[in-house]
Amino acid sequence: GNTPQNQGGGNQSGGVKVANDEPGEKVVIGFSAPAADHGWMAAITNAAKTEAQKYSDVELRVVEGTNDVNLQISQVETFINDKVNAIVLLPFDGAALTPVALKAMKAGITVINVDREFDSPFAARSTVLGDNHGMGVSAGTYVCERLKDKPGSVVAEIAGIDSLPLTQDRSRGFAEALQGCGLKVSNRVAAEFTVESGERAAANLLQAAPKIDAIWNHDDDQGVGVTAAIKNSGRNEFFMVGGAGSANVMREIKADNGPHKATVIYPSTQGADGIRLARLAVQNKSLGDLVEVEVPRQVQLYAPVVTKENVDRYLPTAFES
Amino acid sequence: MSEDTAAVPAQIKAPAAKHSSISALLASPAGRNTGLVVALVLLCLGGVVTAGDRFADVDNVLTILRLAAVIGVVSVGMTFVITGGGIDLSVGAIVALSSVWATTLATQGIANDTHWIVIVFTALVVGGACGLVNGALIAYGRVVAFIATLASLAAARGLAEIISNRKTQIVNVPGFTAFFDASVLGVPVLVVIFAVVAVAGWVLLNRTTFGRRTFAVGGNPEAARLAGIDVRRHTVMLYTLLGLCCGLAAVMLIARTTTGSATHGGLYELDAIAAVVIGGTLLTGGRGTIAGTVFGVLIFTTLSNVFTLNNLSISAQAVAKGAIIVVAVLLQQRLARRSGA
Amino acid sequence: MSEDTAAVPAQIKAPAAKHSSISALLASPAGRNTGLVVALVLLCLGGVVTAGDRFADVDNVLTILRLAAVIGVVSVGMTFVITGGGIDLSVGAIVALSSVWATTLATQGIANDTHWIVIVFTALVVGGACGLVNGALIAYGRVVAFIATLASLAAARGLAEIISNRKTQIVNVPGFTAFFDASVLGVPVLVVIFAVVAVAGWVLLNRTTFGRRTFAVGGNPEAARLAGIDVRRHTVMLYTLLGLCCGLAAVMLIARTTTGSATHGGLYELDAIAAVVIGGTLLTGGRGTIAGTVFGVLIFTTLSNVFTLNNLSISAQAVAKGAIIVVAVLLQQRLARRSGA
Amino acid sequence: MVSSLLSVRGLVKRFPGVTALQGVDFEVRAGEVHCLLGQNGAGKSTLIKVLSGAHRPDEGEIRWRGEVVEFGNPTAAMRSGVAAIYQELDLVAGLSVADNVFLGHELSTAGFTKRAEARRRTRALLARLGHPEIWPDRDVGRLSVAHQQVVSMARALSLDGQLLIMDEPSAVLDPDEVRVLFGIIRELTAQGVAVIYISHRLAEIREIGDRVTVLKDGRTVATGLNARETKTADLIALMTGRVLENVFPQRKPVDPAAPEILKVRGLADGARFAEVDLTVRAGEVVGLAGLVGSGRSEILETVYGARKAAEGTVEVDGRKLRRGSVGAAVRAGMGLCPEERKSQGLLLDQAVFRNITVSSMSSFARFGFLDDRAERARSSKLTEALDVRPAGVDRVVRGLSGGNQQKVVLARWLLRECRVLLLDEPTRGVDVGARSEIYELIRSLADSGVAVVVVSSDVEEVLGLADRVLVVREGRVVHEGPADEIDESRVLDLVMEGHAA
Ligand SMILES: Nc1ncnc2c1ncn2[C@@H]1O[C@H](COP(=O)(O)OP(=O)(O)OP(=O)(O)O)[C@@H](O)[C@H]1O
Ligand SMILES: Nc1ncnc2c1ncn2[C@@H]1O[C@H](COP(=O)(O)OP(=O)(O)OP(=O)(O)O)[C@@H](O)[C@H]1O
Ligand SMILES: [Mg+2]
Ligand SMILES: [Mg+2]
Repeated sequence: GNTPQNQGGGNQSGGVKVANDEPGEKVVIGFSAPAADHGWMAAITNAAKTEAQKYSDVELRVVEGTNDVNLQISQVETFINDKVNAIVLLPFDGAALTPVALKAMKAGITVINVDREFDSPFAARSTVLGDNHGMGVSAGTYVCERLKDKPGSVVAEIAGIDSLPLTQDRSRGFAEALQGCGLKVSNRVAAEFTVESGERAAANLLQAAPKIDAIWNHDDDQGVGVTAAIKNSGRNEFFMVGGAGSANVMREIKADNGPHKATVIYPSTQGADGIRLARLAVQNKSLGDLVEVEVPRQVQLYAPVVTKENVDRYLPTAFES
Repeated sequence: MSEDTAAVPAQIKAPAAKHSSISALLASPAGRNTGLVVALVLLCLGGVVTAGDRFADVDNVLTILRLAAVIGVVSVGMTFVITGGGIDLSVGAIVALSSVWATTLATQGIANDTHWIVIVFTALVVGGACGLVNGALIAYGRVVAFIATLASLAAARGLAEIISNRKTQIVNVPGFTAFFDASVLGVPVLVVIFAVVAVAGWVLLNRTTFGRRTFAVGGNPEAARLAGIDVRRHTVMLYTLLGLCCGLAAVMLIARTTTGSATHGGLYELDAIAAVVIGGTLLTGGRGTIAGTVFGVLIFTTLSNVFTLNNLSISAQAVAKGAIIVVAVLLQQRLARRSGA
Repeated sequence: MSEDTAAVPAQIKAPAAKHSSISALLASPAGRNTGLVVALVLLCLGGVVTAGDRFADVDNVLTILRLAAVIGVVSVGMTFVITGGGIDLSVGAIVALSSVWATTLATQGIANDTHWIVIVFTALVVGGACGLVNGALIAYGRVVAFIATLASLAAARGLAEIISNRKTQIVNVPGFTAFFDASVLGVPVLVVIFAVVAVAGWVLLNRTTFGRRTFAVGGNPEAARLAGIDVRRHTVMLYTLLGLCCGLAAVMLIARTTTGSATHGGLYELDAIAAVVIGGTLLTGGRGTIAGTVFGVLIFTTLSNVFTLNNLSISAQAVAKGAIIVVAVLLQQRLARRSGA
Repeated sequence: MVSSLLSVRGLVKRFPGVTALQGVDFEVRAGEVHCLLGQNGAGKSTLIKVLSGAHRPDEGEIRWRGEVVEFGNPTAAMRSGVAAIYQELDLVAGLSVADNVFLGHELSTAGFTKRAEARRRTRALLARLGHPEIWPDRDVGRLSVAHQQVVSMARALSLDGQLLIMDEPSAVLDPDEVRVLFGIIRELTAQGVAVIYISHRLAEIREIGDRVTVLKDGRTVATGLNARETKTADLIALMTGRVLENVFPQRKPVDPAAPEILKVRGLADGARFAEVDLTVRAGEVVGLAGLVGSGRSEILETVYGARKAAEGTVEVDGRKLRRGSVGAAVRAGMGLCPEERKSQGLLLDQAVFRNITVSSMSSFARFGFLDDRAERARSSKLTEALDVRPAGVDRVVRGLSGGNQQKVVLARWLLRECRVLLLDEPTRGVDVGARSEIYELIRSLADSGVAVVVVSSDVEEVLGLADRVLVVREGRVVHEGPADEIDESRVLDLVMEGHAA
């Protein structure tokens, strides 16, 4: 049936005609996310806003993105005071926002948790998760496929913000998958999800490893910078796998004219999905393609590998970074 | 004029400045903050006009105060350091390190076996120790404060990441959360702590020899030295005090989030310094006001709150924030100048 | 114990008594940076020992220099502002805004129709204009530099986000990238630009009336004013100069990353100020050195390079970085004191 | 036999590049006023700082009541009973008067300051010093320099020391304030307190001093001289190593047809002064006499454009200057030596030559590029001519003694060859030798056609130096006339009129 990407893409409502899109009772949704200091995060917020605009019965309140958990907690508190119907929350740190999410739930507000998971099952009505670990696994599996005949290959990794748990998950998945074919990460650097930091990290990485066979870069935003650094160095002995799945990288994969041969999607439509789920949950509707009459507790999005072969399928929902 | 044994009459007074009652009021301690008060009132008016009851609600006010509490405690400590002629960029990192250290499994284990106060104690000790190191580097190692604390920033965050293994540490000490989640006469404990720290800070700065010496050390270190003040020891004490405030802020943040994490306190240094400076404390030292700092913190947090209530575009908020900061400062200056300050 | 610390300011130089040729060398302009040179050499030794040829490689050295180039240009400009007694927290935001404005579809369209220099020109104008606003706010509006530029930081980043709609803008102007990707005698154009800016900055600061005024304005603004210098106009010029440097840095960043983005230049303010201060420029103004700044930038970039070559974890890097900064500063101070400075 | 309270033997203090003290011996008895004399840079202030624990001596011994002591820090000295008033005022702007008086030895219980008590004691001390009008809660930074000096004295008195050291306390005081000070000194010495008194004014030393020690180049050249009976010529010869006669240079009659270079009409700043008319011809020196706080500095600063005038005009060579613009004044050929050279005049951490050329940089520049060799050469000539010591134009100004710093500021305007020179207290803190050099200089400038305005609280100086005198009282010019038609007591009468007790 419908993959989550298609469902959340927003540019098509799927082939199934459902009553879900009919206007229902008015739903006020508060949306809070970390600072939009990189393209993927910006895309999350943008997608959420676009999604909300499609529904005449949704009023979306978006607050300043912040990486200060203290401020984010207070934003949620404000939503609670405001008695919104639902809160779509992409916490900077899932555990840190759990208490306030619990408070919101206790106040009868539908909380939809996006991307970074709370540590209490009671803190959210429903959770939309990317699969960070799975993303690493997918990337590692792809690398393994291409390098399985070349033992001793040099695999490098350019991680995102290293202090975030999600980065840890991605790296762990990547390492596990590589282990499966007897490879390991020989050089690892971390950037900050921004173009500039990607360029900086990659420039140094390319010096650290004179010969590389494959690079996995966690984030396509910083990937723009990584590509620039690679171009600068004139190196082309390796292939590169991206992460998150930006439209830029997909176009590059399609044209097959750069180091990117694949990217692993980390759907930037999670925010939009969150909005939809929130609306449905508040209006007591069910999820279209499921038999279940309630909105499910958890939706984990799939992290597929995009290659030249299947890129056309994913390009339309990719985010422009 | 030398050998003037010549009979010279006694008192010559220069024309005294005329004080109207208004300018007297403006020159009073409360008056010195008129600009800030006006800015805050304008902001609240803005809040009421745009968000009506949603802004003026008691719950909303408490939300603002709870948000202000953590950064407020740090800012009060920062007021001392800046008044004493220093600066500390490592406050955020110290908060993070304290929060992580106080929530390790080991610490929590001890806390569970004995009393939750162990967590508070650990955070304060870690914060105080970091402050002590900063102070010693600056006073005895003679490293410029900016650089010394920049180095501490990097080191403390790194250490916090290593200790926590970059994982968020969840607190499971029932007494701890229960205590800090409580309210005293309807006022959340966190807000009470902030109020106590602010009042204690005011007394310490304005009513004790420690406070007097802080002004002297910041205003004219050479004169302070000649007056017999041990400038270096005092400097160490100032940074240690700020470290303790950071430890306390870490406790409050742990209570608020039920977690310790190496990512806590991000960019607190800028927030705290901004609040202190907008409050009227001189970055060059020698002049500082706790009341101003509290107003500074409230202005920034109220701003966030009003923005949150109003659903403005995020980027537009940033632009507006910049403009509002400038207007607040200009207002404060004009009014302060009028008051003859 | 006491008097050589506080009573005698470290900066009093008395060239009269030349003890030995070594101390004479140490007291020379190059010698004043001995500590920094030693720190850098030690770092490079560390690099060679741990990473061998991978470090000593020409390509690697060029990589370090390329990385240093962008932040280096900003730091040179920052040296002027700090020497002139100011501070600018908005540099990163100005870089971001310039990079975004210079790479909008409109600008790129014009550039494609006419000449790629339009991009450079736009970035410089935007950067210069931001600097002008900062300078005017500070000099004529009399807003404290820290607060004024903090406000600009928020506003400029917000504006950059609005203009770019928070998307990364990719540059498709062939002449532009071709020019900046080229090399001159094996040295990348970006590095050449950095070198030119550093040399021009040195000449401007040390050999011109503008530089001399900068020292005067930073050292004692009141005395400078009474000596006939237009302190406010000069202040505006200093910030504008820094704004232009930010514009240039934006161009270099666009060339390096082939993009303009509102996320560019994150935390440049801290990096640049750190490089300037570690280089020996006084945060209080009145003393500044371009050579020191360049060394400061090189120390920081070499540090990350060595760390990366050694595959160190980011957290360990942070801790080590903190320690190395302190050691470098202490070294510099001890050697500077020995040189009778 | 009077007991020796403090005795000093072979004291040496080195600074990087300078040996400020190279063997100082002297002895102070309880109950005496011991005067220290010496040229600028002789080492007087350095000696004081060593005695009060602010500097550590490199060699030599200090005996306090017969026992060898080491004052490692100011607190140790204060505990022994040594209190000092430093030449560079050691007050903290931003703190109140009372806070400053008790800084470091605060009145407190359990760390909490006893503010009422401190205020009361401060008021008592200030009253004793003849200044009951200074409000103990006032910010010291807002007081006039004279009042700050009074606060410094109150501070020293509050320490209840056995030895009170005063480094040029009278430099910023009015005649009557000096008298009050002397009264207090006599009171103290009567109680057995010893006073070390430093001043460049020999007349003061004659009046208050018991014995004199003369320092030259960091050495004691004479000690234990009788303060009243030693001949002035002898003292000057000991200090300077040469014989000085006529202190004030010969005046040349001003050509009545000389062009009026500076013309001020109806100047007022809206607060401190009003209706000031002032005309200075080429070659003329005009003196402004008045009490501290009478508004003379404000008048000069307003003429110079450093303060904005509310009313009136300033013309140089017939061209009206833009109000409130120093740049315009400097371009028109005006120069100002401000009253407080440290905070207003000098770039303390920069080389002498940079301080000298700062106002005439463009004449050393081509397309904005400076020729610093020429700068050094021209500056060297000037500093040699003015005998700035120690020599060396690359020396940082902060290390120079007060008098030499003043010469550096003067050199700045000499270099610029200005048309109008405004001098605010040009000889404050300047020694006798240098003072006559500065007088010479001012006169020769006038002779070369410069219009000079001198503000001084030293009436003798105004009368001796100026061709014409304006007496200022409370912001008004109350008298104007040739200097040789008025005498000192008449000026004092004018100045004090309406204040007579
Ligand atoms: N902190 C210092 N660093 C370097 N040199 C100094 C310092 N303090 C004083 N000196 C030098 O020591 C010498 C003595 O200076 P001092 O201030 O004691 O003179 P003084 O006799 O008090 O002169 P004046 O009458 O002008 O006050 C001078 O040559 C001065 O340049
Ligand atoms: N009695 C006073 N009370 C308060 N402030 C005073 C008093 N006298 C002077 N001041 C301040 O001190 C500064 C110097 O005063 P002013 O310039 O009027 O003195 P002056 O006539 O130049 O005397 P001198 O230059 O001899 O000190 C001014 O800023 C003035 O406001
Ligand atoms: Mg002296
Ligand atoms: Mg005066």
